[in-house]
Amino acid sequence: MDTKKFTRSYKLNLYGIALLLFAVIIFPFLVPSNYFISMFILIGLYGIVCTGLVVLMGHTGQISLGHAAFYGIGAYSSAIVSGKYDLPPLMGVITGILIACIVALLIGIPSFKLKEHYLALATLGFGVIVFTFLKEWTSLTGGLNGFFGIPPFEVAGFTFTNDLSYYFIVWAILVIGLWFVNNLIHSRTGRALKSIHGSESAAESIGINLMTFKLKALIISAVFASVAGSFYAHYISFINPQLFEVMTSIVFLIMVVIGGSSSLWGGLAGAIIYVWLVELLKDWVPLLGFSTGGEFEIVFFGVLLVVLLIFKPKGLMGSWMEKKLFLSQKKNVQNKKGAAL
Amino acid sequence: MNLLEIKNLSKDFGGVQAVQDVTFTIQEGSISALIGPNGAGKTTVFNMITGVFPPSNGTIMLHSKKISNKKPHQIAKEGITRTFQNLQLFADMTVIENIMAGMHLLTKTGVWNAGFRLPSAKREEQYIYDKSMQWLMRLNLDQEAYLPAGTLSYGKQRLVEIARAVISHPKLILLDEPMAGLNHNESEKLADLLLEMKKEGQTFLLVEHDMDIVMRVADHIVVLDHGVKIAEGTPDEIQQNDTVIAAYLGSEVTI
Amino acid sequence: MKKWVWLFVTVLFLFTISACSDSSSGEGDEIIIGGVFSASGPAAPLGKGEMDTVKMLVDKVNEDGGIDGKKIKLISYDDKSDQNEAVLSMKKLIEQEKVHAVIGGTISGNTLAMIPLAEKSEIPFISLAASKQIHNPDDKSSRKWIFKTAQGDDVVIPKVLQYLKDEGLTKIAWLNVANAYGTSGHTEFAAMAKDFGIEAVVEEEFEATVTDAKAMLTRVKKEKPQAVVVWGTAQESAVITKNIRQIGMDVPIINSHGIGTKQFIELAGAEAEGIIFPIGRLLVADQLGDDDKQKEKLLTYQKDYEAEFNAPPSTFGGHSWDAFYLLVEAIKKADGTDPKKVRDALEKDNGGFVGISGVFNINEKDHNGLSKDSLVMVKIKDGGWVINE
Amino acid sequence: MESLSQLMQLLFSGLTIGSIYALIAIGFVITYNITGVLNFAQGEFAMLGALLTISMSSAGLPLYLAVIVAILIVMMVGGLFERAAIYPARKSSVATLIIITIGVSFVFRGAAIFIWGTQPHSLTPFSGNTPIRIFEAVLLPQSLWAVGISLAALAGMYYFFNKTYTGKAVTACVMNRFAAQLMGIKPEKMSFLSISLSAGLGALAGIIIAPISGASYQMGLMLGMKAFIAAVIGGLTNAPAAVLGAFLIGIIEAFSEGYLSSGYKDAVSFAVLLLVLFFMPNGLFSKKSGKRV
Repeated sequence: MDTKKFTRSYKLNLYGIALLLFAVIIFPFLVPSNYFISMFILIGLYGIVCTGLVVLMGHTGQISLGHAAFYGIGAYSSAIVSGKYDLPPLMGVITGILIACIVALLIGIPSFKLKEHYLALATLGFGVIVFTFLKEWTSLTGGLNGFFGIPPFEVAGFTFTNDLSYYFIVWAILVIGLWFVNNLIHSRTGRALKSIHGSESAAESIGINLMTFKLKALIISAVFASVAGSFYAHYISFINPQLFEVMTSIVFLIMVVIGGSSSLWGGLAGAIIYVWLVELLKDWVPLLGFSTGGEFEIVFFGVLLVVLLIFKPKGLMGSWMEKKLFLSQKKNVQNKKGAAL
Repeated sequence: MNLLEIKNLSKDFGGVQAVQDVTFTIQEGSISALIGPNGAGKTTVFNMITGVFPPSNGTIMLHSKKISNKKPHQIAKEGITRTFQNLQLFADMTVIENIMAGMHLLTKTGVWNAGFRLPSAKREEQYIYDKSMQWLMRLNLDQEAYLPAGTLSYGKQRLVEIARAVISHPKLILLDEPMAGLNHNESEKLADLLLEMKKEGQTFLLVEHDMDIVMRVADHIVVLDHGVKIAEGTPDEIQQNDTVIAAYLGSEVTI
Repeated sequence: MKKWVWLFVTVLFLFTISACSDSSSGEGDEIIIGGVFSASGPAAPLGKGEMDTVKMLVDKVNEDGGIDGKKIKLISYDDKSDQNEAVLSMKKLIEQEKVHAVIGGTISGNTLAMIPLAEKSEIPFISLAASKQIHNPDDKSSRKWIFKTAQGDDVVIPKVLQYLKDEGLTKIAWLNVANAYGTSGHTEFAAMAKDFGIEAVVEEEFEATVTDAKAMLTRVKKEKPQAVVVWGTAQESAVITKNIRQIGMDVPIINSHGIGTKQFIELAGAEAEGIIFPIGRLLVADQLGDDDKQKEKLLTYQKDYEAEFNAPPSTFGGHSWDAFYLLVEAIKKADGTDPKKVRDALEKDNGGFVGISGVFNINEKDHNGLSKDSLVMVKIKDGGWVINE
Repeated sequence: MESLSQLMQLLFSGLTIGSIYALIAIGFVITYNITGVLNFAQGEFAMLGALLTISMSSAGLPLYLAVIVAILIVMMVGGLFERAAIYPARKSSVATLIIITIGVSFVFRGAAIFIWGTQPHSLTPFSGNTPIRIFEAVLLPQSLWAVGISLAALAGMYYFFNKTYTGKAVTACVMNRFAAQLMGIKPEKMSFLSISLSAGLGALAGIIIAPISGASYQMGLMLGMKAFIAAVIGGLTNAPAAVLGAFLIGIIEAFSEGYLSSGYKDAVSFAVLLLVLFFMPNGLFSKKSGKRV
């Protein structure tokens, strides 16, 4: 018996990642304007956060309404380490990762005793508390006045000054992240995470320590968010606590849910759809005859969101992947049975 | 040799005595059955053995090592796995993934090795896959290996659940009403399978209502009623035990 | 597999298409001005008026034949008070719409996030937000292309402190809203109070969403200040102001320039009576003496705006009036839209420009050019505003 | 004396705001127990109620009539929301349902900007503005209204759920959905009823607070969040406990504002939420166990 069929979804994802890599490389040559590059830097950053969230939400089944906090921890770690203390930016990124891990442990241990709605509320509360820290610890963060003058990212003597360099590093990280998650979900750890989602009592009965594996998922997603935050800070060079408010966590959740949390691609798809939709509404709403768009964009966005989720409750990629894999395999079985007869 | 020793096991839920002073042992390589009318406390005993909740009193020893008060995943590590009365498959995972997940305790690839797909992780993945596939073929489920487990028939799901419990070479497998929901034919086949695995040295403890099957497969039977052990012995002994008959008659079920 | 290819191709294709179709500009007979305003979101009460003002003025200038025969094309975006939206909008304006200059940045945070883009692309950018960091940053980073038409706290706070000093109110209570507006006011206040001999006997913060601050105010009351300074915008300041009177404090209350709207008077009701605050002359244009340089422009703006939108203009709209006409003047003087020339004209040739917010004296050292004389202290009396000087 | 008056003042402030949270929190509890949905749009009902009342009363309608009409309209909006968004998605995952309610709150907020603009609006107090002084502390008539109405609403709810047939049907649905179905009660109908009822309560809360703090399109979010905390602290399954939780949160906020700093007010409320979730996951006032962990 060979493993060809078993590794099918793994391979499919690998092809997808390779294709994505190709697209990432040729994309800058196709677009006429730098604006798209910067838009895709943001998409890439959101994609990193959401890919991490997919591990936590889609695979492990644990909801988080506080991921902006980890994003913020990464951003402020980089800002403070490289902007305030003039240390190498790479150290800022690493500091962010370390702090995110520690904070994830601290919040995860008590929170993961809770489920569903209560977990959602606990993570929401955690987000508000981290936000308050960023806001009130003015000597370190600059408080609500914001933190500006964050130097560009720099590694091994190369300074990231223009959009294109950020575009490449952000998408490189995203591609590596997708590859990492794809490896992970097709492994012992990934199966352990998925089994927690499937049935906690059954997972325990085969020796899976629920707390340990939930924490692993949270830490992975926290690290992803923190790294994205660090690069956001270096790219924009100005941050303020309001960027990491509850609303940002909700936006991440929206991306993951519309993208489809059960698929590897859900996070990235959600990020693309979200940013794209907001962009399109900005262009389209005025065409419908409304002068200042803001409020209409919000209304349209809300309506689209609700309609989308009513018809595709598992998100776009979720429904699609399910259909694709399930149908093709059912066909296989039928073919074989037919052959046997 | 004694595999599992249960001594003076009791459990009360806020004053309600669910299990009282139950003592019995399980021999290695045997099939034992825990029977009794509804509400006799069988599932409570199961839950105490598997660590779902701790006993109020008494001890559980596995190979003379105390395992009471451990958590479910620690109990699994000690070598006791189980199936559930109401199937607990990972419905969204494929059949083979379900069984592969059962190998959790035999393998050790962590996040780092898995995430970067280091050679050790690859090797282990191949090992897990091969072994799981062997089981699927043995159970005649290899055709369905790549279907989501939730789409299988009830009987097949039951088999997958048992395969998931058995694949990690546990010392003891607890089966909670394995025959529930199966038709006569399926039950007989499953009974054959259990006997076959017993021959290979596997120990089982099952809770079961289908007395024909129990009498056929069990070497040793423990009867509970209202949380108290009322009889213990071979199938023949139990069938002739007056107390057991009375208890079952009282609940209008005949053996 | 096929579907993957499809998906990516489609995505790429659609983006490329919309990119091409959008960048249809670049004809030389148009002056393209970009705008980024917070017309929705928390800063909307400020940004809406700014956006409307610029739109109105562009139409007006175009009706009069444009600048030297060239029509102005305004491309304005609503950043929804969100920093990322602001950055993307700025990017879009510069990279895709190829604007010649940008007006906007309703709030300081968004402006600060957009500044590096303007600096890098060398596009003149006139901000409407208040922070001192916009034109005169602590870290001395370049602000060559950045101008600002709002009075910063470095201008407003001295005005308030001067007033307090003149009135002999030296022991005061300082209360500010817990957001960028409030805290930057506080920073400036803390830095300058001593120079005017003013001491804050108690300093407190309140949330922008405050509904009842009597709890915090009892603590303020205990310190027996001679006056209370409340630094916030209309809604929260109204709550605080009402609460101060309700708990029986009768000392003078000085508010910030953030309350210069009728809403404040409505919200605070009877308690608004007697409140004093610094503000641009727009609010009291009709009370100005005929010798006032600004009077005529103020009244015209008021009349035009009311005719167009059926509501009185705000001082925030005034900032964008100033930004727009400063830019128009600069383009006229630069004889075209070459960014470098426009920038130089903004910096050098706009001395003594009379605008809505005040008389601007922009120069190489000061890209704002407003002094505290651009403000007047105004008192709320009988539900209206009167000059208190 | 002074510290006593401060204490009283803090207590008054806490009770006033607590009573607002209480009304919204009851709505949460009703919605959560009957539909299983954690409704993030709950606070928006308060906003709609307040702004509608302001519009109608400034159009010349007597206040009491404006209040009633506003509540009825919001109840209809709530019912519509249930039919259009909650009912079709009732079988989705927790995250999906949360996002749907968030999507709806976007719609409400956007619509509010469209209708009322972004400026804050004001409503005159129900009965004058002359403060009552007790031990040097100040109590406004509107605060009395707030506490009184929320207690009256609670009493009304109690009567409804325990004495009327429809109310009992709703209660039955909460206790055992399946059994209720067997008895001929339609859970779908109850879901509709409960959400429009919660919407009405939310609207009432918004109307009461409008004279105190003014009303604007963005007032719903924070009110909703705080009411959330209150409901969870109370136990989410029990309306009277949620009301107690609401008063507790109101008082904790007032005290942390009065003795600490108002910058930490929100963080303190959420910290209390976390402590309760971690250490008393069934709520401060609940005896039932096992449902949350």
